[in-house]
Amino acid sequence: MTDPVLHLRLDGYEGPLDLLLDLARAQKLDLAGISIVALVDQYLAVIEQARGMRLELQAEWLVMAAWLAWLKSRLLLPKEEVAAEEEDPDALALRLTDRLAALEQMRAGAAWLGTLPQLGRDVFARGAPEDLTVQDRSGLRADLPALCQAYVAARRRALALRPYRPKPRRLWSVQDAIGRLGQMLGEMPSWAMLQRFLPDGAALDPVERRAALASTLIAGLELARGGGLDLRQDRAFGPILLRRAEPQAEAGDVRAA
Amino acid sequence: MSAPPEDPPPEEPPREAGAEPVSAGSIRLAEALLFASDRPVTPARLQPLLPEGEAAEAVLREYGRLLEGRGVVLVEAGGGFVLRTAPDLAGLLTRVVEVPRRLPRAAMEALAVIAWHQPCTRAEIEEIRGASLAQTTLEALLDHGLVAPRGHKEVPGRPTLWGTTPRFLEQFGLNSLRDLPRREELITGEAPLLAPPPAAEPGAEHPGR
Amino acid sequence: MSAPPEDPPPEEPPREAGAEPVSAGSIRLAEALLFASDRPVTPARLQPLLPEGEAAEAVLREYGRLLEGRGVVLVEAGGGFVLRTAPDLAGLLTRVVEVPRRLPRAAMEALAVIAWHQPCTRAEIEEIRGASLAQTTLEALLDHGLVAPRGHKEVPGRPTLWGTTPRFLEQFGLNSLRDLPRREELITGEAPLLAPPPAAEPGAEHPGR
Repeated sequence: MTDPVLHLRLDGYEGPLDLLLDLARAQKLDLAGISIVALVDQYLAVIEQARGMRLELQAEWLVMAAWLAWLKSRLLLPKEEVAAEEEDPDALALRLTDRLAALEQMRAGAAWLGTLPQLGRDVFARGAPEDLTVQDRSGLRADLPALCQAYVAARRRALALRPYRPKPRRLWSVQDAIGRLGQMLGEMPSWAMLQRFLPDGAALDPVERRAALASTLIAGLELARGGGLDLRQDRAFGPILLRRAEPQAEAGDVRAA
Repeated sequence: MSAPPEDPPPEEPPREAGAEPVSAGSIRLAEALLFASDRPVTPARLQPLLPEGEAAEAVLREYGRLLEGRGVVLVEAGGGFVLRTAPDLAGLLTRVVEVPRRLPRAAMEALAVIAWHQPCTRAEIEEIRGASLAQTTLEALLDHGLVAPRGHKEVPGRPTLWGTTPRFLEQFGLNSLRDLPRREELITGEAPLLAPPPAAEPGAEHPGR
Repeated sequence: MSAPPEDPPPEEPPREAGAEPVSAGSIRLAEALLFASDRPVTPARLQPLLPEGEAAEAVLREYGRLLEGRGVVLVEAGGGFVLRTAPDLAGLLTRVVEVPRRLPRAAMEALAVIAWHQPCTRAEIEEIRGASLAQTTLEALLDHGLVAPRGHKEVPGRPTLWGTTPRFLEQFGLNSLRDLPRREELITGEAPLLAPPPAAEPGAEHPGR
């Protein structure tokens, strides 16, 4: 069934509308006067012959064929038999001729463009134009924001490159704490919280502060064992209180706490 | 058509072209500028170089008149004046100058749709041609610099709108899009369905004007 | 020098140049080819286009003679003939286009360091930037007139001290160096170079306060 000649012919058309326009041209000089029914018959005849055409071509060509066949059937029906909700077949036919006319216009437009002397084909431009501009590249494009940005970038990089030095820790030893407790207890008239006995608090960071607190507690326990002071804690996690040891104090309580 | 250039006489007083004075020195400047440039030269580009009292446009037109019948001619295209080889020499020149490939028919038709319906979307081009637009076709037009995106159509999907470029005008020797015949004039009532396009003399007026 | 081109007479018999005949048509062709060619036109390239009996070289020389005193001249170059702007017009037609350049990043950073830390030595710039400074970078700043030597630092080796110039102020639109933002304003949020350790907050979580 494959007809190689017909193959070539259909391949030459840019879609069904293109073929329709050619068929219409063969029919009449004026698109407005063509017979849509005859046009449909011609189109369907071509498609019938082209059964073997390439698959990817088929879909759009067959959709057009189906629509045309349907349009023809409506055009042939007496007016009153066309269902009310359907569009007027004459209007559809008119729209088809309008589309063909629009396509024809553009084919004529393409042909018109094609007759103009084209640059590089019919007329030629200067093959070796001379550049009459001199680029002055001595100027500088730089502004204050860019300068600030550069400074910040440079400083960021320099700071990121600085070697890491761990911060020196000032640790409060148990010995330091014993000395301070011994010195301060004399000045305390009564119970005082453990925290009161820390070294000067303002200069300590949280880690150093916790370490000093631990040292002071151990120092307190040490001194209590020697009977030098009393320790008291009224409840679990409650404040730890210290005072200078009084003769009647019972050291046993402390150990229990 | 083939009148030869003539030796310039050694001395000549400033030439009169209509009411406006055009000096020989200005003609030389225009010639040098036009030969050096591959872009259309606007009168505004030439004007600052001219002596007081001479109009660049008059100088350019006078120079164009002097070139009539020569191997290169002056045409107005793409918003300025530009030199082109005389169209009748194309046949001989193409034997020694490289010529790019012609645009295929599909590309020419798509270009025509864009030229007369711009700005338009790809879907609109396909609707008018009744055929899908191959990617290679659009690419060919873009490669030649003949069309360019012109924003988006404000409908769902915001499809790109396409229009022609200044390069398009230059390619076809048009001075502006107004030089295109009107759509309705492309096909006349009495003419056969595919009206023969107007015989395009370079520099001649188009029937659509 | 400034003789204008003359209108070609409508008809003219083939011109005689010395012994060899040169026709007006051949002159036209030579002109078109010279105009359109992107490289020098050799007589061998023109010859096949000419009618029997005309020598390409003679045609080219005759065309060159016709161009004397015009805006373009024919010169021999690269083994052939090319059209060039008349030398006395080139200067007139040339436009200077300013294309300001950016400073490379390294140069901009070095300039910034000098601006904020002046006067400073090269070693100090390197330390503050945290990167070495190429000689070419410093030279670029000197070439632009943005920095200048400001004496020597009185340390072993007496290295040059660098500072910014009045040209620097002009480039960045500053009235004086005091118009520069302060360093601390630029690197907020960043630990200063030799910052004292942060003062410890008195802990709110500690009872007894």
